[in-house]
Amino acid sequence: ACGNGGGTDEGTDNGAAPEEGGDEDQFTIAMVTDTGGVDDRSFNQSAWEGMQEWAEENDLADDTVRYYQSDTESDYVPNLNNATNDDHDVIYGIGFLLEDPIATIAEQNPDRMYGIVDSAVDMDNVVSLNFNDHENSFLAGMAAALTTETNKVGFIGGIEGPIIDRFQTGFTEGVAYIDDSIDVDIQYANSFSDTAAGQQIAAAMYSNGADVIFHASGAVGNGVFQEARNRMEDGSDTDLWVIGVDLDQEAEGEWADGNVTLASTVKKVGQAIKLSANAAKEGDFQGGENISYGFAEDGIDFTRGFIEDDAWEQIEEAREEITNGDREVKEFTYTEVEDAE
Amino acid sequence: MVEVKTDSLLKKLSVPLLAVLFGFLVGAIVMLVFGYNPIDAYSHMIIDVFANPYSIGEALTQATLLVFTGLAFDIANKAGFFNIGLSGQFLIGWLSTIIFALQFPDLPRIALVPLSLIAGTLGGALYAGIAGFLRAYFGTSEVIVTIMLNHTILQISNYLTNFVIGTSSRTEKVSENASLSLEWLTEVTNYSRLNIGFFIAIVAVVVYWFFMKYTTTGFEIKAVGLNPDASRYAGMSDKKNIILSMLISGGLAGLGGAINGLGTFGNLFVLGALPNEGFNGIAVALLGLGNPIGIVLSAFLFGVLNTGASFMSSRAGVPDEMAVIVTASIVFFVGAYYLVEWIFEKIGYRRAQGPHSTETEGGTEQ
Amino acid sequence: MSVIGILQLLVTSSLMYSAPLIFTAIAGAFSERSGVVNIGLEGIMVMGAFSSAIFNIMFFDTFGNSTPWIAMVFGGIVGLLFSLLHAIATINLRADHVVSGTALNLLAPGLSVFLVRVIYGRAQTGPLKRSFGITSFPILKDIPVIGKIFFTSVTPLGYLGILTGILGWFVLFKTPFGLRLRAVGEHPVAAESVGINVYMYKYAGVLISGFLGGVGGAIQAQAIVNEFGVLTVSGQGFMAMAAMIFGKWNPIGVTFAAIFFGFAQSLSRVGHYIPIIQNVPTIYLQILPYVLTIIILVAFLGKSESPKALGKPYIKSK
Amino acid sequence: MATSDVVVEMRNIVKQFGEFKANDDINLEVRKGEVHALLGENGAGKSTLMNVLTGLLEPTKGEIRINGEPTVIDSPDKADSLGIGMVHQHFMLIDKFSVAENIMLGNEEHKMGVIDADTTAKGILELSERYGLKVDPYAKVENISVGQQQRVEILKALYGGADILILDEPTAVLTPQEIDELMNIIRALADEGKAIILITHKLDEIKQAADRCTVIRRGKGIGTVDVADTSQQELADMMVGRSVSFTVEKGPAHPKEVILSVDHLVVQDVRGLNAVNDLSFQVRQGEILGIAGVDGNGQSELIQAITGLRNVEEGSVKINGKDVTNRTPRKITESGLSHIPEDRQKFGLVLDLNLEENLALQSYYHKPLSDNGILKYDAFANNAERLIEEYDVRTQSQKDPARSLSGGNQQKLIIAREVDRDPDLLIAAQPIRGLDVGAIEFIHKRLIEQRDNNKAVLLMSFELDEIMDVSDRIAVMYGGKIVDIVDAEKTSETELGLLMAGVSREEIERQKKEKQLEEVGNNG
Ligand SMILES: Nc1ncnc2c1ncn2[C@@H]1O[C@H](COP(=O)(O)OP(=O)(O)OP(=O)(O)O)[C@@H](O)[C@H]1O
Ligand SMILES: Nc1ncnc2c1ncn2[C@@H]1O[C@H](COP(=O)(O)OP(=O)(O)OP(=O)(O)O)[C@@H](O)[C@H]1O
Ligand SMILES: [Mg+2]
Ligand SMILES: [Mg+2]
Repeated sequence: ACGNGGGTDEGTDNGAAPEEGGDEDQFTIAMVTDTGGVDDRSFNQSAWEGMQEWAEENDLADDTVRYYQSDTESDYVPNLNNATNDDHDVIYGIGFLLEDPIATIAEQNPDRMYGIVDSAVDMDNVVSLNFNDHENSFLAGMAAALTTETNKVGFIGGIEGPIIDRFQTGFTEGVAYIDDSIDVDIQYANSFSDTAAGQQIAAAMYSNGADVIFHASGAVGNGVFQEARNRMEDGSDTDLWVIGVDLDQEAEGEWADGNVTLASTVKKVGQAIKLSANAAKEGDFQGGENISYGFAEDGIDFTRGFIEDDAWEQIEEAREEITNGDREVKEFTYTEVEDAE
Repeated sequence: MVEVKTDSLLKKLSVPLLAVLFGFLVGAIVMLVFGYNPIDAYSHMIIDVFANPYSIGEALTQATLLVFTGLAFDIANKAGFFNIGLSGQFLIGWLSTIIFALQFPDLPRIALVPLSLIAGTLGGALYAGIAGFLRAYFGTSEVIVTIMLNHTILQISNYLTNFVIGTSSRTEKVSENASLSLEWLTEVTNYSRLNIGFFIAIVAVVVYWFFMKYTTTGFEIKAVGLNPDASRYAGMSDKKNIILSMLISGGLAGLGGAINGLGTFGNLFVLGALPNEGFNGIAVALLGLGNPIGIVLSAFLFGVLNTGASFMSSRAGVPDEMAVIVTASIVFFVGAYYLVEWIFEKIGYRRAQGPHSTETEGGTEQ
Repeated sequence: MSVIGILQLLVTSSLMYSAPLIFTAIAGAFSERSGVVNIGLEGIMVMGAFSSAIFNIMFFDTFGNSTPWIAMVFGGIVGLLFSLLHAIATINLRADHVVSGTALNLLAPGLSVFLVRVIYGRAQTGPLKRSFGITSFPILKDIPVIGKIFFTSVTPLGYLGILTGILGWFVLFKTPFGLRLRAVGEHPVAAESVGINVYMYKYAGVLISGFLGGVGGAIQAQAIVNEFGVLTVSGQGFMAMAAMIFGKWNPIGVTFAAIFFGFAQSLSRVGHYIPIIQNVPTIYLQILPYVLTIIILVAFLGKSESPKALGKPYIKSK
Repeated sequence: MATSDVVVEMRNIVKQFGEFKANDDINLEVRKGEVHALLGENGAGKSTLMNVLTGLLEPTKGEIRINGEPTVIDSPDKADSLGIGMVHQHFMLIDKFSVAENIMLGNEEHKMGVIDADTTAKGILELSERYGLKVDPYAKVENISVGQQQRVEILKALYGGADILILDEPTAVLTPQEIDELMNIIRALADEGKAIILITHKLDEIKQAADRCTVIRRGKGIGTVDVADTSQQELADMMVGRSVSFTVEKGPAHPKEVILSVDHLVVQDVRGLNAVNDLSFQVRQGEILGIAGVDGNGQSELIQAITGLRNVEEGSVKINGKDVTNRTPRKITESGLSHIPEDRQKFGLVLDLNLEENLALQSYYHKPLSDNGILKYDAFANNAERLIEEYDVRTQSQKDPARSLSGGNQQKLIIAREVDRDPDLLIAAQPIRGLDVGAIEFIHKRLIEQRDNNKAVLLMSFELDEIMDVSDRIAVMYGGKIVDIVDAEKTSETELGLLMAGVSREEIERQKKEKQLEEVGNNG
């Protein structure tokens, strides 16, 4: 597996143009995960699956793609460095937590190509891949509003910040678009991993009358699904739902007599990486660009799940409008907040 | 006399050395059971680290931090405390340093670096001091208090990072003037994050060794840890020594955190869990058998294994958790030192008093 | 939300969160009452969580809806086997209890995630096939007010934990076995002198601890997290240790301490729905459980008296 | 006597710890119905021999016969089933357990797996009635006096049905009255047909209670003698292997300036009760003031208060005229006090530090042992070498931990450290507890030497002999107060005993007069 020579003789190879980087002219790409790991059932996993597909589609050997697992935050920089020394042509950092590390490495290796997912690094040798989560969340909001019977829905975010705010604003807009009298209960778990927090917050939301919860909270969401399933199995009076995030989370919602996953917003990180890797392979590396993937670019998706027919129709319609540019979903940015103050 | 000494020195060394050997053996057995090639894995894990100045630098960077938390655990341990709050003290050190450095970005480097490090050290010291104070004056278990303080600081640090001193889950980078990096060191190690902290660690080890061995205060801390009643009788203040040792312990952990903040990252971000350096520091101190040199060596070993773990997984295909299995086994065998003694006995060494034998020894009477 | 609604929420949520803690804290009490410090609880929980998760996934087809319960027992057994390492090290090999416990805490996540990778090729098991759910107790749930608060949509595990606490207290303080176990932790030489096999009772203490700790981990995995990964247990074992000291090594006290932690933790998560504390900034609620524990400890409990021979190796001289 | 009367026979017992032979070919033969004393210096191997007999230790060589049958005793359980019970030198009691729980431990009465404390308590009360060993079965051991704990230990053995009862230095911690009681109980048990093995250093006890005596010296059996035919001097010489002097030789005291002055002192015990209650006295240069009293009358608290280890509630303590009330132990030590603490392992030594370090424990922080906060290990070594030599501390190496020393040698270590500091005031609490005659002689000599060097000495002891032999004046404590201070030359054991029991001076005088009158009447 260590065919690409290791990083020991990096000095000799380093001067070469990026396109000639790999051994035997093999074009290879690699990714460095964030602490969620490559199998996080979220964007790390999506990115890795995309990379594997890319290898397959281009008839390349398995070892042309590789991931570097980060167990802690301290691993980001060394992993990026090892990936650089291992002479991969494009190296992607997955998740906004890798923004600073990518910037550091990209600065030390101006001749090499890097990518960052879910964040932006304004450097000539870095391509930034972002997703219009707000568009997707808008549809989630619509779905929630169209499904709720209690006129109360919930949103559980991981940690407050621009990324999750995008989900939150998209979602509330989507709800309001259908019916602005519907209550949106917004809570943050202050974590992306504390499942118990997810469960307890979901319990409170459901107890308080919400019947659909959209979570944008990583593994915290496991607790949300858990609570919904528990309540359904115990014979809840109302149907309870969860809207999944990043990947199709239908499997998480299964219980003895049904499924609580109403739908999922999907972020096609793999797709974005495929496109970007192909461009780089063709010599058109989009360094310095910040590319937003929305419905128009086929970078995101919304699953149908268990959404009722007429609701789905309305959602489809809105999706169409967004794709065509007829409808613009407000994107939350911190500049707005600052302006407002 | 001299003979007895060398005999026990050999024995002392044999414990950690054999523990390391057994630890690797256990790892190898597990790998064989699951169909991996241990020789291939170990050669990537160890040799690859040394084959590359960058990874040597990274291993040393990690070792630097572990030296601090290892010493921190050790001094509390000698004074009779189980400081399980190293992670929290490490984190508050990191936090305070970053806050300070962000607050005064324009101070000249010669002032900003030491002042920021002092801020971190003080942060850690005072935080651990809470546990020391409560123990000294109220008899409150330092184990519970430090566990609680760990969780508290994790929440506070994440909150501050998110909403007060930073946005979007992290703070800004500190200014150039607060950087711990040394150009030549960075260059020699191919852009590794090895920094001035490394030299601070060396100084800390020497000072620590001298302090514990040759100062009256070090003697007091040791005596209080071994028998607080007798120490009080002998005029030592148990309260003072309890608090002092926790202050020093927290200060060392905090300094480690500060160096991590300024040297490794240059900022602070939201953490999903407490920093590993705290818990690993316990293991480092234990493997080092409470000896400063031992702590340095075991910190280095841990640094190498941690750094090498990623080579093992990416180049030999063995899950990097193998490195953890090896270190855990090493710690286990250090604990089970009697196994080593037993082996010595079998191969004909004279039995000597074990380092941990205590008054509960059956049938022994004074 | 109505007052009853809020109370119900607090009760169910506290019981859910405290269930793993109760078992693990009682586990700690058994080990330490026999004189063996067990900071390895975290590691034991990890092994229990890991093995129950694997069992849950592999044997759901065989055992159906009773899978989580059987997996819980399996988790306990694996916890027991794992604690055997601690027993051998501390009892026979005279290891420092903290060193050995630390080794367990390091080993468990390494070994379990390693095995998960070997089995599943990834670091997490993925969702379990069947988790413990919640139940409404027949008859009890119809008691006015109380039924709604305590017996509707609540985890049976919390109550099982409380029962275990009472049982644990009974065993430790009312049976010859418990008397001997405590004697061994207080004064092993005295115990030996009246013919008690000190090693055997220490083994019993540690292994019971392993079993209960494994059960605690299994509950964490199957009732709360619904999968196994390196973060499944994250720190609960240490919280359990705190509960054990807080509860003064008495299974009933320890149970209350664990429920208190669960309660304080819930308060921080559902506080937004409780009118009086609604406007308290989240951060205060988040650190509340921890700070409150320290305050209570200082103000009301003072010095905890641990078993006298706790942590001291007992060497039988022959 | 017929051999069938021999219940215990230990033949050629050797017990080796590593290279060291703690028992080297010892023979012991105990008969039914006799009190058999086992005599030997500290470290002679008495406890070891008994631990072999009770199955706690496995003999390296030798044979044991119980009731004539060769027997292997490989566990305390086995000993128990053979009817061998032992009261250990260091009590084997669990502080936090009740008396009943301690006694039943290992033999629990239970109903369907639940401990039946009441049945046990009844059994205990029956036994205690029969042998006059009064205890409250429900009291916690930590709350009862040492004397009562001793009874619990004996009851424990009897409750287990012991016919062969071993008592390892049972009187070391008892008051004279308690010792008398115990000796009567021991005789009563023997008369009932039990075999008693009594380990002690106290020759008068042997004379008082024992039938025969086996002497051990440095692990070797010296011989067995009939007590009635052997004098105390002969016993002592056998034990030590040379001629020892019993009488403490001392000239008259020449008291001068007041060194220690205690005024209206009030001190509380752990439970917050006044253990020392409005108490005053003075100690002068050149005298030894003894504090006599039954254990638990505030002596320990008094000494802890004077030495700064316990808080003073009211009143004052002055040393050399300087008020040291509630000062730190160090401040008090520095004003000229040395203290040989009652509990040597808890307060006197850090058992895991080596001898050099223990000898430096009080003076490590100033010259020559340290300089400006920096320790001088050379000075540590020289200091230790000198003191070990001078005070005859027996050890393999001065780098060994204090733990490795025998009890007597641990005590010598403390005395060396404390006396060497040449204090104006030396406080010695129970300095000879558990020590053999040789060691006692040595320590008493040192105390008197101090006095003769014009120092003040405060001696606290529960042993009347010691108090009477060594002190110049004797203060008797009862109920936290000093009931009287008497001249050691002029008082009698009876008088002290009455004072210790709380009988007032007036009452004693009255009794004396009555007696005299009676005698006069009788004569006349
Ligand atoms: N477990 C042991 N290991 C090593 N040496 C031991 C052990 N037990 C006792 N010894 C040594 O054996 C010797 C005899 O000890 P023992 O306790 O039998 O003496 P003793 O006659 O009871 O003395 P004392 O009057 O002080 O109680 C001592 O030198 C002691 O240090
Ligand atoms: N009826 C019972 N129910 C539950 N546990 C029991 C019961 N009887 C005994 N035990 C357990 O078995 C252990 C051994 O019991 P038992 O009292 O018979 O042994 P022992 O005390 O060694 O023997 P002996 O009574 O001959 O001294 C006890 O500690 C107790 O915990
Ligand atoms: Mg003895
Ligand atoms: Mg029985």
